[in-house]
Amino acid sequence: MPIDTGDTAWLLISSALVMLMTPGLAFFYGGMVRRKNVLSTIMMSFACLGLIAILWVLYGYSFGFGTDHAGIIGGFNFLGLNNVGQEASAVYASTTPHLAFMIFQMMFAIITVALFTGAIVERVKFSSLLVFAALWLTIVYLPTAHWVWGSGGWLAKLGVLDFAGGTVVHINAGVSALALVFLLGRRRGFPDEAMEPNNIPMVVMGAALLWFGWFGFNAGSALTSGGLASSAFVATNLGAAGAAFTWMIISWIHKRPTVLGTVTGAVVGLVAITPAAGFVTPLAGLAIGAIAAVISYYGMVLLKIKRGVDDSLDVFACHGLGGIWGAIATGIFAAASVNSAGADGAIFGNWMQVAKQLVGILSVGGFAFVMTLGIGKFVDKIMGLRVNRVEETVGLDISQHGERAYGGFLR
Amino acid sequence: MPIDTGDTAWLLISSALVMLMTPGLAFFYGGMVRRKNVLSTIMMSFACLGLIAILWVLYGYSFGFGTDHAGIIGGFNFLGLNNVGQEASAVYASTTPHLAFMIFQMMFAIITVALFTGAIVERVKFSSLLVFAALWLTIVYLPTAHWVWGSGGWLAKLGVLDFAGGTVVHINAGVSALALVFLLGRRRGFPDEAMEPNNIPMVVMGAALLWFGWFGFNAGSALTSGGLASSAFVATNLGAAGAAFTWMIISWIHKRPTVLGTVTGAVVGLVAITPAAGFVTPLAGLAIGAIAAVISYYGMVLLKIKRGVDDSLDVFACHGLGGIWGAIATGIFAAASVNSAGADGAIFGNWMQVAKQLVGILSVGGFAFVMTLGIGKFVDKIMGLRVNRVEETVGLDISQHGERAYGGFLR
Amino acid sequence: MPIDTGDTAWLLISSALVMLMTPGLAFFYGGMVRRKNVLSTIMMSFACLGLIAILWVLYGYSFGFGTDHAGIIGGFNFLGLNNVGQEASAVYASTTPHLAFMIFQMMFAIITVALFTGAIVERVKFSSLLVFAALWLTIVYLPTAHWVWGSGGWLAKLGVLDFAGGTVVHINAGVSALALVFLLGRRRGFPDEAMEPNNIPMVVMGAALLWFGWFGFNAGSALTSGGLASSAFVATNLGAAGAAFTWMIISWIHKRPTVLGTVTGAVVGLVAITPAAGFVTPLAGLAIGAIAAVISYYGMVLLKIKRGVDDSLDVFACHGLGGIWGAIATGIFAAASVNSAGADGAIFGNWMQVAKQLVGILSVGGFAFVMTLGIGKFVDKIMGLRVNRVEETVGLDISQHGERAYGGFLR
Amino acid sequence: MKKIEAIIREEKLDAVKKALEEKSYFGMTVSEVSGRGKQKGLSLQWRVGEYRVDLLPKLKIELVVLDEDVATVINAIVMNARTGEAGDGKIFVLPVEMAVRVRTGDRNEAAI
Amino acid sequence: MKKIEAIIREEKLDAVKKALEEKSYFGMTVSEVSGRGKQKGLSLQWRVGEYRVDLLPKLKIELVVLDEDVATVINAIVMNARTGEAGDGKIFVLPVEMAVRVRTGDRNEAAI
Amino acid sequence: MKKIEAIIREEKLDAVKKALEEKSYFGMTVSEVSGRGKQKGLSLQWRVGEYRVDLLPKLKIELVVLDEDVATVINAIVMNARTGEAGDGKIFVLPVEMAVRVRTGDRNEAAI
Ligand SMILES: Nc1ncnc2c1ncn2[C@@H]1O[C@H](COP(=O)(O)OP(=O)(O)O)[C@@H](O)[C@H]1O
Ligand SMILES: Nc1ncnc2c1ncn2[C@@H]1O[C@H](COP(=O)(O)OP(=O)(O)O)[C@@H](O)[C@H]1O
Ligand SMILES: Nc1ncnc2c1ncn2[C@@H]1O[C@H](COP(=O)(O)OP(=O)(O)O)[C@@H](O)[C@H]1O
Repeated sequence: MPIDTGDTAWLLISSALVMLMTPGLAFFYGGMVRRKNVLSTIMMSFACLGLIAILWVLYGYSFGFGTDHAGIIGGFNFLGLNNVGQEASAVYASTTPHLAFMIFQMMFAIITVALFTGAIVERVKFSSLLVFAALWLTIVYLPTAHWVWGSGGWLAKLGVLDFAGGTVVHINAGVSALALVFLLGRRRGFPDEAMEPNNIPMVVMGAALLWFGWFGFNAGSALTSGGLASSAFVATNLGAAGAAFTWMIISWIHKRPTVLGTVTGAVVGLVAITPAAGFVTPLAGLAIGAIAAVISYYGMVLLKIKRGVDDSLDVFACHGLGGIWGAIATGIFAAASVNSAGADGAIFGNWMQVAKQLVGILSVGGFAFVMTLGIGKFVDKIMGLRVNRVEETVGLDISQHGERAYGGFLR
Repeated sequence: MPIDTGDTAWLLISSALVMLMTPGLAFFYGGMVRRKNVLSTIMMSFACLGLIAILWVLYGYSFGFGTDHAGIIGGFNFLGLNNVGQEASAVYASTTPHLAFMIFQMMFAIITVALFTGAIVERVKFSSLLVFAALWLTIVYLPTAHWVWGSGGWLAKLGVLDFAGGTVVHINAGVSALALVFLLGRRRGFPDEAMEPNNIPMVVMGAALLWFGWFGFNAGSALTSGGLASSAFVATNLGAAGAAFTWMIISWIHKRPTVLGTVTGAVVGLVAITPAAGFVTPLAGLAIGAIAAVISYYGMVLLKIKRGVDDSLDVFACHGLGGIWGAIATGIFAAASVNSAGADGAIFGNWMQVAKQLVGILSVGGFAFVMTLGIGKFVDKIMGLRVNRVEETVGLDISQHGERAYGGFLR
Repeated sequence: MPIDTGDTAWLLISSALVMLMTPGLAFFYGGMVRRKNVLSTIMMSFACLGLIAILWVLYGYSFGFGTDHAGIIGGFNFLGLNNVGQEASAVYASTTPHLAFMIFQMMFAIITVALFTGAIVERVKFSSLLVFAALWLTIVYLPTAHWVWGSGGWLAKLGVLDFAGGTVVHINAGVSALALVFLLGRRRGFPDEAMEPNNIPMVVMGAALLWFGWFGFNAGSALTSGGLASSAFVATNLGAAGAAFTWMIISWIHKRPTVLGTVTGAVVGLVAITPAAGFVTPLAGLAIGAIAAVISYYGMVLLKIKRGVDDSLDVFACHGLGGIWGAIATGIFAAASVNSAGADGAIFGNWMQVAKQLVGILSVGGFAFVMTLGIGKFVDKIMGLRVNRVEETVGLDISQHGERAYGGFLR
Repeated sequence: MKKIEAIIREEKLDAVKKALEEKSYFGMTVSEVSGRGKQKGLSLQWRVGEYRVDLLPKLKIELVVLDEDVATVINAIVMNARTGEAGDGKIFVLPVEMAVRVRTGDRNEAAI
Repeated sequence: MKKIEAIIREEKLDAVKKALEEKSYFGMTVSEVSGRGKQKGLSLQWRVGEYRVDLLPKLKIELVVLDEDVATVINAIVMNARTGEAGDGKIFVLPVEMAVRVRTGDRNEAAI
Repeated sequence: MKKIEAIIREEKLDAVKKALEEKSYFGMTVSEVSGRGKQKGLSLQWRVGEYRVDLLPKLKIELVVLDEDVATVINAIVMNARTGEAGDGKIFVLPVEMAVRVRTGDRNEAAI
């Protein structure tokens, strides 16, 4: 098929939007930590824009999307962007240049890595994080992306539905975050000290850029510009709106409608609608988002407050639980009438789809958890995952990056 | 007509751009209030992204754009997005999915509500604001949007021109803002205390996002990608540039060229060009913007300084006056050669168009003013529109939302 | 050729993206100065959005892109947007409205002027800067843009390649910045006082918006949506990623991997890939970016630390050196297989292309340097380029704009 | 000479300033501080759950005055900074042995 | 009465607060300051090159107490703010001639 | 011992620091304050219209020194913080009864 200019415009701008999500995440996370760790938190995301992009073109895209090997992993045919050109790919998006599809996928890999850093901010050693990130991309992300999205991937063939990365991006990141928390342990002072967010407007700015960019993430995943992209776009917005509103109300019931809770809700809704966006009716998005907020809220209460697990920025509760719910919800609400490449879900009587989704969740989630523990232990052994006591007390901005966020006469 | 991928890409990205305007507005407003009210001001906009989106898909779109009833209001045929699908609508944008048109319109409704909150920040009760917003959307926005843009709306049939919402969005919001100020009264301390903006860079960030998003707002309103969108795009930019520059000069004549004034000018120019963008030549946009800055500047002097009306963030002077001037200017400068769906304006001898525009201004503005007073009085009676004295003194961030913007060891 | 909706959508959104780069730059620069000069630094960029836009439609576009005169300058045929309409231009982008091409070019002119202000922040007089900017646009930018991009421009005819403005934008701005530094001299206190950046998160936000907008800058310069735009898009991202990563490593070798260095690297990489983006393979972009970081880093050490040249925000080292390297690199890495409108470069045996690039660099760079000195001297004579001692000490926010960035009870 | 250090509520600054001005005490130095005492702290919210902040924002006014002015100044502050609720603040009086005006080198009475 | 001014490390605030609380000294005023002394400064980085910052962030605690409480308070602070490295801070004791509670006008012992 | 509190212009901090350093007074504590006095305030602009700010940014330097050093220190500050225009600031000298070094528990002379 010839390249379509409209589809390409949509895929390119979507790639730019997804790129913007990573700095968005940097601010979303950066505003929530303590002042002494703002820059280091931002840097964990920003560095991915460099590191992961480079690995992606060297071998990442090839192992993820190259010629299939046993449904498990891609091949060597796209190494160094070999055979990835201005014409459409033979197997992926058929109306846009292969390069456009490749870079759209690159942006997903970048933000997935950036996502899990939120669990271990304020204590992880920067050098070790980079090494871990490179290994994690290679050993966890590339295979699982291939399973679900690669041509010939075993979960794809099984019929697991993941429109824009609920499983590949969010479950992967969320579960790995939890494994990392077990490896690194709590921040000094947690939970006795009130670790107050240093800058909530910065968190809101980050959430706004995430929401904005997520239109590219989800509606861009249609890979064409038209009815499907529009439907996914609407579902995405309703997922965010429904969850933001729900979280606001829950937090109000407990005490007051917080801004931090509302924007967190928005992000959780966006997470949950991600796998479903192009398979469900827009209105189902509203329900998926609203329910996601309830699940994440109480998951967070359980994990952080009841169990004292210091998943610092709640990556598992937001992305892990949100992603798992989204994957199940896709199995429930999917409608073949929305997307003929999809399937009917449980509400149309096809309970099998839920079962398939569970296979996706368990295989990807289980794999990510085990592998993260392994890679993390390895990195810990060779170079140490955590900064020392003094570095943590002084703050990572100064100890890891030799900088402080706000200069001036005095502070 | 079949769906056009280029037109759809343009309409979707425009919807995303308009979505981004609401957080943009949150920062534009949030930077101008006092530190103790930053979050509450931001939240007034952000909450609309949740609340209004939900109401819009449930019944808003249907009442605004559903089957016409006597030119006054839409119907029930689009309730819950019924009949709003991936194909083009029968009567609206014919080359893009109906869902895309629906969500583009949703973003307009959201920001219109967010706009008027600027008049009553630092004192309005959050719960009451939400109730008021829901009622206002239903009773004021949906009918007036139908009058002007709905298929069969009486102002549309009359030939009133409003390309992207000068009347529906800005006059509506500006006039309602003024009515709300009359209901709520001044902030404690106004005008004796210097209520210094807490963060002008944040205001600039907001203005930048607004300007950026406004390309979607105005050029997206062409609903197609091509000559008309390009012309509207250029006119939009010139409106902003002309007004920013003019405001800077006026403020310089009075004393110094302020940043706050320049970005305010940009926004005022964008307001004024909104109804005209797709009906006038790009160069006319420059004139419309420049004149808008003069009108708004002196309107602000008159209202705020001379009369002591505490329209806190000058919503009436910016959006009300800017919108009224823009609507009249559309009647003056419109050129059928730019847009055959438009008309020739007064400069081409058609003074009738100005008269029609005045009908639009007076009917929508009058309706909005009276209804806002009514709804506002009602909400005040049942739950009180204003926080109490202590809550206002402590600040709305803590009293309404249980949060403070900037945490740290101490402050 | 008829207007293509996909190409137009891409060109319009690219124009919006490039527009956003100017506020992006405002924050990138604003975060690096001292607190007392934040607003004035932001204003230098923001004011260009007003001033340059107006001059551009009045005569700028016409002199740059109007009918050629001897390869040196355009003509009068596009004055006041005369003959610039909704149809495609006869000589420029043939599938999009002429107005779209015109405004895309406008955004380039705006940011070029904004770029050089970084060299003279914290001491330049605002009124003089505006006068200088208007003269510089007219005398330096319009001719050189015509040479390289104008139909019939002598450098274009010679075969100099500049895909998106390495020469016209970055060398022009970088070299002019250096000339301005010679005219204005150092800031009071430089280099003895540690002039600490006041807000590094603001710098990161600026860099993020620049990176995001640069997709429009470079991939938009394809003027169509398809293979070429996709290839330029990928090369752009790799240039940024390669340089960000390299700068991070260099700064690590010297001491620690700084955030400020990493985002500076990203911008330098974007600068260097600009002239090459649509002429080289994506992977070459990675090399171009990585080498650019090395050149800029050590250029900065040499200029600022060794020689004590107070190019305050390193405009020459970033944009001048980055642009020169990018222009040469285009001559080295260009591949006709990527873009048939381009040429093969030195790696394909065509060393002539490097020679041509050098002609471009020297003629534009030399012209800009000499003219800037001349215009600068003139402006200095009639109105003084620099604020007085007290104004500089108090800070430009208060002395030039009558404002301070952060208000509150006290500070 | 005495130094009067008054810790007051932020929102009372304007009233106190005005009152002192009327009695022609114009010079003063103000800073942002955080304090705790009888006034109970704030309970703020995170995404989920709450945390307490017991150091609340206050302003500290420092004024150096002649011995005979101490009573008047204290009175003016007390009258104008009071709300009657816990947290209104404290005034402390400290001895000052010397004052110098940097601009002129003037000492003591002449300096303040 | 005495005013105790303690300059301590930021991260020791919680421990000091808790220790004073246990001895029922609850009222205090805290502010952000920057200090230098024996502790060597920081070397921070620009895009290229480094610069030194010799004023480091500290917190200042101010407590007005009765004369007989001075020793206890000093002791509590010293015990809890110490790390043993240069930069732990100082405590200064200044005489206070009068204290007033703004809310009630109470003086001296009754005020603090 | 005495505590010297100097309120100076922000831009004079470096000069004062350097001058004190040369006379080997290195330890000090600095904080951001706002002050008013003879210096007239600022007139700032809103979107339209102006407002006055009469509390201007200053820095407060606090140094505790031995009695015999007071004159030298005051002199160094006065010489280096002066511009000759209203707003240069003040120096106040207060008695200090005790000083303690947190790190070691050293008292008085040994502590500062
Ligand atoms: N012993 C003390 N020493 C220094 N400052 C104190 C002391 N007690 C209270 N303060 C300051 O005074 C403020 C008000 O005190 P508080 O006890 O809350 O109210 P009130 O004075 O009305 O009883 C506190 O926030 C704190 O800043
Ligand atoms: N002479 C002084 N006067 C006032 N404050 C001082 C003085 N000396 C030190 N300080 C304050 O005490 C802090 C700690 O002092 P420093 O000499 O670094 O450590 P230590 O007390 O452990 O020897 C400094 O950062 C400064 O705020
Ligand atoms: N009586 C006072 N008590 C405390 N601080 C004062 C007093 N008078 C002035 N100041 C402080 O000194 C600063 C400079 O005083 P000002 O009268 O403006 O200048 P000058 O000392 O040169 O006459 C003020 O900004 C304020 O911080």
